[in-house]
Amino acid sequence: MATQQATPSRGEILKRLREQHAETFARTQALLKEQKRIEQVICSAIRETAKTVPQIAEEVGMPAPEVLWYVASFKKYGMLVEKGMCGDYPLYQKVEKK
Amino acid sequence: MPDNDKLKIAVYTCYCGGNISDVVDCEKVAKAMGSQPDVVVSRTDMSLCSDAGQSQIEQDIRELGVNRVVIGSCAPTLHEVTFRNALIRAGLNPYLYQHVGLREQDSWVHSNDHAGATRKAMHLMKAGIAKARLLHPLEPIRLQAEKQALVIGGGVAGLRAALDIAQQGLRVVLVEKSPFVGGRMAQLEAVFPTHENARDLLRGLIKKVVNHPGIKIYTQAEVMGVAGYVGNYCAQVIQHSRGVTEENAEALLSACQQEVPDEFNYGLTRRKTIYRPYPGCYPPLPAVDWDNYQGEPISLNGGEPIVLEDVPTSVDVNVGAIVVATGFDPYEPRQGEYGYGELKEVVTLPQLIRHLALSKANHALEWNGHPVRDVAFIHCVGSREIEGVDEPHEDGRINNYCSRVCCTATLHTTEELRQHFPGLNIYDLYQDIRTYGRGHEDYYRDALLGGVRFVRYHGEEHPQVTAASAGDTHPVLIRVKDSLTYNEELEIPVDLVVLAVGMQPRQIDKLVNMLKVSRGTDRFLLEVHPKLRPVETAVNGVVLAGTAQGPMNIQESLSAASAAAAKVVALLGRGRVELQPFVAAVDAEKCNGTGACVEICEYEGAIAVQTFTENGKEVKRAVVTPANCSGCGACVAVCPNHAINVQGWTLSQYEAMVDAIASDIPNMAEVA
Amino acid sequence: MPDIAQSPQPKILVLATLAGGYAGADSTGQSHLDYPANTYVLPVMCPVMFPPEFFVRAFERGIDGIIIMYSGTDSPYKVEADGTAKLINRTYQLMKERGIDIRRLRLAAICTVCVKPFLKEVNQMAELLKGIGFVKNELASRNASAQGAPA
Amino acid sequence: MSRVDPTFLHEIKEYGAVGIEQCFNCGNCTAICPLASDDYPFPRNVIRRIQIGQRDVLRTQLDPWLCYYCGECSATCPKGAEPGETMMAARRWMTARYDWTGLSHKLYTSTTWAIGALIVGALIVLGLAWLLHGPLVTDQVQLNTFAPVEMIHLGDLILAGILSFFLLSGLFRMFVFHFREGGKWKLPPLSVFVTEAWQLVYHTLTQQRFSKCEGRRRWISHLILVFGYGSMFVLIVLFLTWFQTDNIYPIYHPQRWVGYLAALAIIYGASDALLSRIQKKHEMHHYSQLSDWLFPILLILLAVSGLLISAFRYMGLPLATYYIYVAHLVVMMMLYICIGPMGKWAHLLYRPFAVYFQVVKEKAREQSNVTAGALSSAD
Amino acid sequence: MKDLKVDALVVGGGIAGMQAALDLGDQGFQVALVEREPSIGGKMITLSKVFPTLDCCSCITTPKMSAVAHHPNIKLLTYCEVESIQENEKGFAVATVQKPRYVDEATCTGCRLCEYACPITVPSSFDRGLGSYRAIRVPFSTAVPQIAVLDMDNCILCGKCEKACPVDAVVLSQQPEPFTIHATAIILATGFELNELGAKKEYGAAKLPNVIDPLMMERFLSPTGPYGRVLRPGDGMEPTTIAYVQCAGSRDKTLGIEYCSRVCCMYAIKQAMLISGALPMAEITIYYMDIRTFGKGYEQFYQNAKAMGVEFVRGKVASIHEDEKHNPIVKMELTEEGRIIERTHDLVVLSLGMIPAVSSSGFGLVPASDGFISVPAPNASPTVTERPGIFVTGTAGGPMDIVDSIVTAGSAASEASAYIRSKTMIAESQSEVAYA
Repeated sequence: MATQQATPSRGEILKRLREQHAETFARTQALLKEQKRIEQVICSAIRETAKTVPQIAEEVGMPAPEVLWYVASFKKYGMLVEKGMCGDYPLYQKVEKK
Repeated sequence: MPDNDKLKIAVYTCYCGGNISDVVDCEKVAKAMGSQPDVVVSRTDMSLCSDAGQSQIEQDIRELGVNRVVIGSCAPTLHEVTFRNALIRAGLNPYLYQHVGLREQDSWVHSNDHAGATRKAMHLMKAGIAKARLLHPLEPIRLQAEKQALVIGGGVAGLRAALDIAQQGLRVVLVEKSPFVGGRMAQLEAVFPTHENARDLLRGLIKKVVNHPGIKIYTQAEVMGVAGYVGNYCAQVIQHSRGVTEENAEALLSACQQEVPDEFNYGLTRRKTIYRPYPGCYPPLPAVDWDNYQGEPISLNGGEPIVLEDVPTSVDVNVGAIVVATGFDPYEPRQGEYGYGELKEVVTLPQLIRHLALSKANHALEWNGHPVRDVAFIHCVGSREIEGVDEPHEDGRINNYCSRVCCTATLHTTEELRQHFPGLNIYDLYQDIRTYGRGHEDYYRDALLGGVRFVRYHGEEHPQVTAASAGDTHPVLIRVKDSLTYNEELEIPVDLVVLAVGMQPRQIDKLVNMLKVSRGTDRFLLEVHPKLRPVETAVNGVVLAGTAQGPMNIQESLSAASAAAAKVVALLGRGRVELQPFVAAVDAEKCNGTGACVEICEYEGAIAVQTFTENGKEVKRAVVTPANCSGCGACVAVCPNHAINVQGWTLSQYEAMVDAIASDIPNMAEVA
Repeated sequence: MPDIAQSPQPKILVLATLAGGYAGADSTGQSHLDYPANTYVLPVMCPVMFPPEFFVRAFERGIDGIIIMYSGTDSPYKVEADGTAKLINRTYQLMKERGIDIRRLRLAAICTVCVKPFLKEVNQMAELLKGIGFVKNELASRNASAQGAPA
Repeated sequence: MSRVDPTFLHEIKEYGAVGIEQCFNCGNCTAICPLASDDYPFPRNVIRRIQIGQRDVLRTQLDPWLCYYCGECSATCPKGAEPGETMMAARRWMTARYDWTGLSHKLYTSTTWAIGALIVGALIVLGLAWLLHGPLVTDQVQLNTFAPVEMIHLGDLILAGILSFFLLSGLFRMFVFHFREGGKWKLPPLSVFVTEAWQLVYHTLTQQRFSKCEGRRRWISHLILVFGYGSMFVLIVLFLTWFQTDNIYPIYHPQRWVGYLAALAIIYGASDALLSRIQKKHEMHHYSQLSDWLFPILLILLAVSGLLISAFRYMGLPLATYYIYVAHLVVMMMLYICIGPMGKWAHLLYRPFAVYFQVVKEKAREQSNVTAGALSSAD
Repeated sequence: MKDLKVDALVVGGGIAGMQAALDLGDQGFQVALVEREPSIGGKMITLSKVFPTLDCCSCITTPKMSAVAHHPNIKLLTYCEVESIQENEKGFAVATVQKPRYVDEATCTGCRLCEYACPITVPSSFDRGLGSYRAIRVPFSTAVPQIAVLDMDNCILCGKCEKACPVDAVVLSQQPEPFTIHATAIILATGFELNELGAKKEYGAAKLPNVIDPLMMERFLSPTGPYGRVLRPGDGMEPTTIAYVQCAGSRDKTLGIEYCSRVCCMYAIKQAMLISGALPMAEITIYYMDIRTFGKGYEQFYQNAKAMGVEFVRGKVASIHEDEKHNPIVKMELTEEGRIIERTHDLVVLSLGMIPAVSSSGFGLVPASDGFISVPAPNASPTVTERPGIFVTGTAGGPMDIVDSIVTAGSAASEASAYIRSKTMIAESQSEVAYA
């Protein structure tokens, strides 16, 4: 970019970004931790048997809408698959990484 | 020549976002097609027409050296052009492409037969591949285009389209059937939602059109014939005489004695056969109504009676594109429909609007010389008709469409009434109030506020309009089951019933046949696709403006007209057009000049037998002039030597497709 | 060799004009109305391009019924209405000569929005073919009788 | 089949309906109403009858009385049609229908008449007081000498009799309108009237339906007012001789605290109503008619003047006691004349009876259903 | 450095903006199309299928997106925000900011390896929060341009995307880059937003998990939707009874919106038909006051839906609450019968109306009483605003459907081209005078 005097180093860039986004930074880091934890509990809940969202919610003690959001996300990124239906509810099971 | 290259066919089966894949097992189709000879790649895609999908095709052409592309997706009308353009971007001739319709003609019509639909998809795709093997590169026919457009219809849409085209530097010929421009809008008074006077608005537009040097207006004129194709249409315009001159106009006007019902006032008044529909009309010069003036002598200032004569003149205009802005007719209720034609107290909304304009000076609303205290409006007359409930019209049709403008127009009229005649009781009998547009809901609110009583009927049970018995307080009674009052039957005594009649397309059968444009089930002119190409017709170079296409209000007609103008300018602005290369082509090696093709051809200058000297020998051979050939293929069937074919649609391609459909798919057993 | 068992139903070929039948078939699709899946619609510009031999060849290859859906007098081609009628007559002649049931070929005027007529034509042909069966059987029995019959 | 009549809407507007013509019959008001039911789908039922001019239909209905005007309908109306105000106006109109003298109509629709009636009432009382009062003992308070309790009691009874006559005749008309259709009686069995009579008392005392409305505070405030007013009414009409006395009882004597409590209840209830009308905080208080103002104001004046009588008496101010006593009577007369059986006061009787009729009809239908069920099962 | 000079600037890359740009570009004008999101496509690209043809929506939109991206006369500027508009004698100088993508547009191939590597999952605005994507992502599968964008608000600078990118396209040093677009005419195609789910407190105030907005349903019905099927967001159940509450965000004085949003009737009917296709056992009820199917082919569409068994019930829903299983309960009066019903459904869709997406005051225009851009002479020039040289198309000028948006785009393009031509002619004649 012509307006910039000298190309800043990577360290300077990261420092500037951390300062600029200080507020969201802390929140996002906490979020990442929480997401990792939830990923673990949900995935372990459906490792052996396929379960519906209400079943998972009950097992992991989370509100069903939130569980559904995670399930949808895991499905999108190939971490779990639909395994038929249980009544009106689709069943989800963890995909083991090869 | 790619013919000599090894065939490398790429086949794509599109999911169409589920439209196809919900019924057809696209993966199986793709797999089966992958094993067809010459196919180098067979893929599926969620949505092939997306940028990513198109990039995939381009990538395959570039990286795999694909030289034929077959795509199974939606109807070719939607995306054939899209995919041909992708081929062009990848450097391949766009006509080395075969489109297979798997949506409208497979998944959407066999939703109960998934196996059958999948099997059919395989056969159709196989046929597509079979044709693709026989495709050759083609070049579009490039022609000079006339930088002039023909606008048919001088109503608000036609005027606006003409102005917008002319403002972009193109010339325009505007043809109006009646002696005056302005169309239906001139018959209105105040218009919603701005309360401006319709004729004032119109006058502003007409002034711009008339003053534009690029626009030539023919009134009392009709398009009698159209020949040619996009960019080079030749239209024959017949113009009738005006019958009067600047000098004798006023004298003739006052001397004319013969009177006929005035269609400008929907028959409420009479006018002379030499007339001017309203003050300030354009052209200002009166005109002779040749349909009604049958040569009756007129004596001027007590002088010798003279007889006026119509001497029509014919003009041929060369235009690159045609805008159809023929407008609408208000629905004419049947004799006895809601008492229309039987009870003198039943009128249509357009009639009432004219009546109000004629009687504005009065303090009380009168009809037929009687004061009107109670008036009822009935919506959806001639619209939203239901098969099995409503009697079909003479030609067997049912107007099952909504006419879009009548709700707001009715409520707007009730407002006019309330303002002029405060004591009036107004009833409004409706099915659904459709004040959809910007500011339209305000009319509903104001009507409610102003005390209009709304009564809701069902389309299955129309209100009954009857004459009241003698001695009743009112001349007419309406009986209606009111769904707002728990379906109780109500009796409404009124002095006047106003029918909010819908819109109908004009009788333009001749024009429709001439232009080869299509009509929808509602008989309005049909666009190619309501979203992709909403103002274009299937005929290249013919576009639609205004209510010829469907019910619209003034604002919407203006928008549509401007949009149509934009299409015309885009088409003709560069002064050249491209035509599809699907015309007859002669195989020089097989042709020996029998002339059978020339004999059967109906298109002037399309084909001729010429003599060539080749290797010292004189040979006769047919020669095609592509710009004049329609590609009908009549010559193909009669050629004894099979020496002529329509490019891109050859007989051998059809034979290959038939064989593909008749034969079986190797691993098809999996499907069933 | 094609296996009849794999094609459970007779095949119907529809040659439909872009300005008429093909658009009509698309309209039918847009209305999501079902018809038998053994119907294959091929777009044509104008049916006058086909010589009668084309149809006979198609029957011989195993197409059991053909419907030409043209635009009739509404066609953009001057020759379509009359030309197609003549073509059909000549083809019927040829079919009779070859012993093919002429009901296997039909001509219908279908407009761009002729959804109901389109369905009627297809269903009628499907019904007919249920009754008269595969063209292969018909041709086979004719050949058999032709061979068996005294010259 | 009924013939539409566009004039009814204008008529009901004279009774204070606002915004009713805005209604496009979406049914929001009826669905949001905690008291509406399938048989009584108000407010829209009432609005629609008025819009199309079905006077005769509305006259027979109970719907207006079943509404306690919580204001939810007006607060949520998508058109701002103020359904609650229409219900209020409909109640006024109904009261005027029940009143056969035509006076109610005049009092509701004409301010001149309303104020005239107030003045006439005051003049009658003043005139009677001037003519009939006893000696003015000034050295000590002798109210029963100034206004002999037997005479006042007699007056009370006469007034109560007149009021009851008008009120009961109104009630009778209500009964006839409701249970007679097309010249034929459509009466539930008498036994049901009898067995359900307790409901009348119950609803009068508890105003239980009111509690279904959003915001119990209004119900309680209204209940306090009803109790205060009811007990005062009973004291004055039946036990005046015990209540109006020159004896000074100790503070714990029921004669004293019953009177104080009742007066305070009236003041509290009426002030609450009045304040709400002034503040216009709730939907139901956006619009007020003369009668809506007069009723709480007169009630407060009544209670305050009553309290003042006893205060002056205890303070030993004879003349002040006598004058305020006359004033008290004036207020009472104004109350009964202006908003008595021909006005807002009448809802005291009509509303509980409407609830009672509703219950009776429901019970009767239940019984006939049971019978029908029994019959059909017997088949 | 990015400053550019064009004949027309189109603000907003939804269907109306794209069509206006195409119509101008096809006529030979130089056009800049500015979109504030990372991809063009607007609301339309999030839809499943479109009425009344039931065409797959992306099949209509993506080719237009593609055409815009490939058009020789159109300069596409995504992820840019218009800051201010200055008028000068030549036209308008529009201050614009290119927001940092933190990804180099020229090098990114849209391979998505960064997205797969990113550890942070965030609610996807494309799926109206019900689906998810990563802090760095290609916004959606058919996005144009197919370029990743890093959402710095949800980034922890872990560097995984940088490592994963095969072409080193992640550029963390990017900063907002202001530039100026000089344009003779401006077309505003800034579109609409849906009214808020919690706008009417009687309808659960956005607190009921199984009461959703119609754009959420569009995503459920789309094959690329968050669940890949229709499930209710409360607990992932496949709903069997579904209700549509019409006029949930329009025609209601208590919301301050008295206008009709024009599209809700048709989209509700369309969704009902699509749901019947996806869930054949589903019972669908549409609660309405007036069915407004006024467009070409719309009334027939409505009648088809009725014939298919979609139930139409007249009356305004007064309130929605839920039972202990979070099933929404709808309370309304059957106005044709005078009965009050409370009906439990598995899922309720609030047919929310349209509100303007941006305030028109930012463009120096006075908003109309409905908040949309005002058009002073609708019956003479339906796409001309009060400020000469500024035109409006699509839902920026009031609620309308896709067909009407496309038609007004053509109209705005026509008006703008006439304006540009007249302006240029004046400029030319002036320069001639100066030359002489």
